[in-house]
Amino acid sequence: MADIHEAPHDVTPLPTYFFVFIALAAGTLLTWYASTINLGWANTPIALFIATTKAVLVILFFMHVIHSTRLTWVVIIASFVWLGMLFVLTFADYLTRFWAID
Amino acid sequence: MMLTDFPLFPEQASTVAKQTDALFIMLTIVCGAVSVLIFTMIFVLAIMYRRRPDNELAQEEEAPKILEATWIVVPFIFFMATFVWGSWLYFRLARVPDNALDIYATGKQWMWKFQHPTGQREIDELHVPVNRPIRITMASEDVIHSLFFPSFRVKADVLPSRYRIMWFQATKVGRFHIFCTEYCGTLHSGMIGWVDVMQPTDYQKWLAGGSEGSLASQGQALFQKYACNTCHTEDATGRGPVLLGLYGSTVTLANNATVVADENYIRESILSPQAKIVKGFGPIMPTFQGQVNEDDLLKLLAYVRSLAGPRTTTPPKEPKS
Amino acid sequence: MSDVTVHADEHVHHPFLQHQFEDLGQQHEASTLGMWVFLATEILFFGGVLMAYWIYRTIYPEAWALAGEQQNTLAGGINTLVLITSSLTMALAVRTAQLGSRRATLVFLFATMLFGATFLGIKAYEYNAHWHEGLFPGSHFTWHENPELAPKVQLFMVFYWGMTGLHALHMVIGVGLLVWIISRAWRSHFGPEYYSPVEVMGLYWHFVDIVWIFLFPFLYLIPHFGVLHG
Amino acid sequence: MTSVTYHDVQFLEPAKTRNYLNVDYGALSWLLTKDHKRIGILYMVSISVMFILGGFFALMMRLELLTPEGDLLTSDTYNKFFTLHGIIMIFFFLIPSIPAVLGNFILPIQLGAKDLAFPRINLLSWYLYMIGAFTGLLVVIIGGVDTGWTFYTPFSTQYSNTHVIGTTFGAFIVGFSSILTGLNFIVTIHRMRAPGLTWYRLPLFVWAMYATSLVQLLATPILAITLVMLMIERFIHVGIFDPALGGDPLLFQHMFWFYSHPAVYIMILPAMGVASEVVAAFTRKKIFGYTFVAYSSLAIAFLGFLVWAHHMFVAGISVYSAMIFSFLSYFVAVPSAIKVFNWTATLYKGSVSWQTPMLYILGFIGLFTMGGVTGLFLAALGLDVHVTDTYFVVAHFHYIMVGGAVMGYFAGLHYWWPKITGRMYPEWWARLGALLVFVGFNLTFFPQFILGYLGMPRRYHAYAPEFQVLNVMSTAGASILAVGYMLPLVYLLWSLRFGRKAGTNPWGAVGLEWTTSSPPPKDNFHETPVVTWEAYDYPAMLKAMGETQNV
Ligand code: HEA
Ligand code: HEA
Ligand code: HEC
Ligand code: CUA
Ligand SMILES: [Cu+2]
Repeated sequence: MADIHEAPHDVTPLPTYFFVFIALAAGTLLTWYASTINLGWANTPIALFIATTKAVLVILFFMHVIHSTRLTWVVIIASFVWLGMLFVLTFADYLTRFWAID
Repeated sequence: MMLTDFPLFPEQASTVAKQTDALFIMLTIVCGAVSVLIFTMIFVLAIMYRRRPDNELAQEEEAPKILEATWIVVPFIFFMATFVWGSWLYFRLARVPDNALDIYATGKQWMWKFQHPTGQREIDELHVPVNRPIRITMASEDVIHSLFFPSFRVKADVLPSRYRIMWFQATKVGRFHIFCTEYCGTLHSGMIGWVDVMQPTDYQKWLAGGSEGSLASQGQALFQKYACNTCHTEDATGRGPVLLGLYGSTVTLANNATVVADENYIRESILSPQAKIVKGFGPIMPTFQGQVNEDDLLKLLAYVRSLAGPRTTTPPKEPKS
Repeated sequence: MSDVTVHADEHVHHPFLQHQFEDLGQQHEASTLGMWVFLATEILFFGGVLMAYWIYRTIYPEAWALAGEQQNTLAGGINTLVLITSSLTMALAVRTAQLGSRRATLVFLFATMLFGATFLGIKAYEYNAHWHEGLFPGSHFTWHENPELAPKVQLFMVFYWGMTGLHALHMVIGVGLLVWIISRAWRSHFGPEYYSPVEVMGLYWHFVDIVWIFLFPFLYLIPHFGVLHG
Repeated sequence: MTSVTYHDVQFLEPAKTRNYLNVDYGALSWLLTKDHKRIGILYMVSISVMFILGGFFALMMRLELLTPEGDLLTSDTYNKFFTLHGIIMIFFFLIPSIPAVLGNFILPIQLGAKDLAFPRINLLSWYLYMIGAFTGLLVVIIGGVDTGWTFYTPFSTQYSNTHVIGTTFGAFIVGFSSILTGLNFIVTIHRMRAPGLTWYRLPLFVWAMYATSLVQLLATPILAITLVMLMIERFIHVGIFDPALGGDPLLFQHMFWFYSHPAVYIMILPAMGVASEVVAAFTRKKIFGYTFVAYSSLAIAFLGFLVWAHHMFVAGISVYSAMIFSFLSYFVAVPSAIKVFNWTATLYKGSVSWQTPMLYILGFIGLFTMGGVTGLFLAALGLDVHVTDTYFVVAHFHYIMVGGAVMGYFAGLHYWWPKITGRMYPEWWARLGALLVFVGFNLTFFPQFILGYLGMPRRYHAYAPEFQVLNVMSTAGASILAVGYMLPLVYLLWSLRFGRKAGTNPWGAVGLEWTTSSPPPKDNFHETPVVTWEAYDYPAMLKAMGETQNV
């Protein structure tokens, strides 16, 4: 990447920060509200979805990843992929442990 | 020394032993050949091309791609074959033959306790008939142990949390080692014993020797002692479900999920009854965690398993909450 | 990858350029990458305990539901807002440092620290309440409602204390780092060409915020979903 | 030990140029150093102490196993010895060995950098290592620990009455040291390469260290959190992994092996990197299939994360997931095979020199293959049921870790010794040492394969009498092995003072580390190098470097 050698000067415009902040606050209220109504099985995915969205906003804008090098993206994605491997393969055991053998 | 006579290969004394050994021998031959090949190549090449005045600098060679492809693909095919073979064997070990004789085992620091269906109990010694599948249901009272019969090529960890099941069918009469192979503390290496494989008639004779009644009948006594029978009656008048024909049947739970009533379900029903509530009943059964030890639990299990008959899932007249 | 470094002769004498680097650009890239890599390890660190939590939630939904009801959702929610706000001020601190306004940077850093302390205060209040309710795992754990589920409720509380405790530890470290950054900002160390420490501090702080964004639903909201009464 | 090296180093005749050893003197100049080379040496001294300690426990175990009865040690002592042996050898010796000693010293020089990206963090990681190691030693002194290096629950959390918390705390701290080393390497490799040094010009050692660092970074945190949970459980007696209180002991095993299987690649990948360097240097040849070897390191690092439950085939996991793990285990073997075949092929038409580092590496390739293929036995589900937790497993991993990784470490140590110290070691003694190690090693561990298949369980203090003959052979081998390891200890120290002076490039090897003086100056190079040649391109490199000695 060509722009490495000068300190990068892409300063995020103020409105971006405020919009993100408002979205985060709204997400918090929404997730709290959604938890008070019984949606059956859907409650959990909704809460997780909102949390993930909030996290992505923070990562992209507050942590400037949207302007960052490809390498930064790789680092972040890799860490979640690795965590995913831990979850998927461990659950593969727990969820099939008592399956019948035939 | 008089140690001239020592074994290099373990005795084959069960039906799976032959199959395990076949896989082992195949792997030994192929992998042995590959290792020898690598060693030979290394030494032959290293000597052929050793540094000499006329060989001060290597001659560069362009790497042919086909060579790389070969040594990726050929081993890979072999690996997959090994995988399939190994898995086939594993499934065979996991699937218990139907007509198996049931034996119960408890591991505790540092001994093995075995109980026969007829009620005989033995410690660090196990008598079984030859040529008959033996199914061992086992649990641990403390830490993880592992029950290992080297001559039968089977082992399984024995957990403190749930029942594990293993099986074998001995093919030779004789005495063979039992080892504990999961490290379990001070006397791990002393947690050993012998399995006595006998002719069926000898086994019957051995069984005839003193016993405190069959396991199931001992379980029945406990069933009264712990007052299970006050709720679990034989007709649908008790506060709990009738246990007749429960073992192996499919139970519908309060949340409409279904489970198969196997050893671990029955165990859980006794130790933490609230975990899975049977549909139509209230969560009133008290836990027996801490009151029933592993031995008694096995007896209760044997008793519940012995309650044959058609499953009747009639809820009580006035469901309590 | 084309991220090879090339000589750049200007900047060489900047007072904060460390000797192993060629220029400030390289130093900046190295320190942000270093922080990201560190955060990747943190993701797995928190992720590991999260998985253990999730396994037990799958096995013991009822106990999780009961224990979840013990949580003070209001306090948790307010704390989420507090942390989000602190993230905003932190982001603004980085921005003002980039722009070279020392005063604004100091103000925002200070605000961040204040919100962080507020978070810890509210958390301490919750901890105190749980302690008195006998919900601290161990010998004086008390749970009468349903004795059979007591060990599993306790298990939830182990995760509750463990995960929020680890998070709080990270917050405390963050506040400590802020003190150091503030003292450097005070001494006018930062400016448009050198602000990496503020930026790196920001990455850490936002990460700790993200952890909480997940902990809040996990520990306060999700436990009792879909289990109680149907 | 620290002071020995310090003094020995002082006795070095000052080189004509100032180098990293003689820029300043005194204990503090070492203890507060931020120079990666000096930190490498600090690590070298520390892990050597650990190796001797771990080896001592091994020898005591082998002596006990000379007879079937448990007569020399009590069973509790024996249990503590194999636990300490495993913990010390793995956490305190092998994991830091190549990365923290040779990697620390050589990697920045191979990259043409002045230092690692974060010198202070590098020093911090050594201090963390020392704190962890001292915690470990303290535990040894106050009574030891007897859980096995795997710390299985609920034995470790509820039943053992030894110093479990202290030991796990030590391992926990050392884990952070390992993470920080990995972090430093990753950033350095990405950001501090010399001009012209593109990825495909990197020495294979750098690729291997890069892959190793990835594993360190992504696996170690899981160990850390698992050990935290273990400590909490033991400390306040709650049931995270204890079934009596609702926990699942298998969850501990899952999380432990999610770290500890990849950790075996933390141990072997660096040795593979050394193998590539040494094979190239002592055949004066480009490594056959450079890109395959480079990418296979990354492939091992990645696939190594997907196989952990092959340690749990009889533990009570689902048979279906066992199948997945077995299947995936065979995938890791593919990139390992690629490496073995490519090293062997490199010898073809090479200019093979039988010097000590090469001897070690030739042994390494063969023994690693044997250890690796016996891993295939273990990964075969039905067969593992028989051999798991027997001496077959013990033989498997010693073949890879001692025959492989330790041999790799010794190869690297000899290869870079002239660079590190500026002195040559006595070649004849070194070859004798390599030979003794090879012979002693095989005598020690080959019989254990047979013992294992016969059914001798591991972690046994007393055993059935029919196993004795093979055990006697093994013990005899271990004594030869000990002598083999003692030799380098003696002659390497000797060489510090009396060794012939090494020139810049005693082996006529390529790579940036051979372009700077031995020992290197404080900032590694007198001027920033510019790389214009491909990795291991002998003709181009030799031309660029001008004259070399000893060619
Ligand atoms: C550096 C250490 C290291 C390395 C690299 C490995 C590498 C491998 N290991 Fe090993 N292993 C350990 C250290 C290591 N292991 C330790 C310490 C234990 C015990 C832990 C404990 O319980 O205390 C263990 C235990 C262990 C087990 C569990 C045994 C049990 O407890 O039941 C298994 C099971 O699958 C296994 C498999 C493998 C495999 C498939 C590889 C593969 O990566 C190997 C791949 C390499 C090759 C295959 C060789 C090269 C290939 C060729 C030359 C190709 C040609 C070959 C053919 C065509 C046949 N190992
Ligand atoms: C890097 C890892 C590593 C290394 C290098 C070694 C090296 C050796 N190991 Fe071991 N070993 C393990 C890792 C390692 N081991 C692990 C993880 C276990 C499992 C533990 C568990 O079950 O929890 C194990 C277990 C283990 C067992 C099984 C114990 C049991 O299950 O009951 C045995 C038995 O023979 C053994 C032997 C040896 C021997 C003889 C050496 C020799 O190679 C050692 C030779 C080295 C020296 C002797 C030191 C150097 C010597 C000098 C510098 C000379 C001066 C010193 C003296 C004369 C004392 N090891
Ligand atoms: C206070 C009454 C009571 C006592 C005493 C009692 N049970 Fe139960 N048991 C119940 C009820 C009610 C249920 C159904 C609800 C449930 O699953 O918890 C039940 C369920 C069971 C089940 C699962 C049955 C099924 O249909 O799936 C088993 C097995 C069982 N009990 C065994 C025992 C044993 C063994 C004992 C004694 C050690 C015992 N019970 C003592 C009330 C009792
Ligand atoms: Cu029981 Cu080992
Ligand atoms: Cu493994």
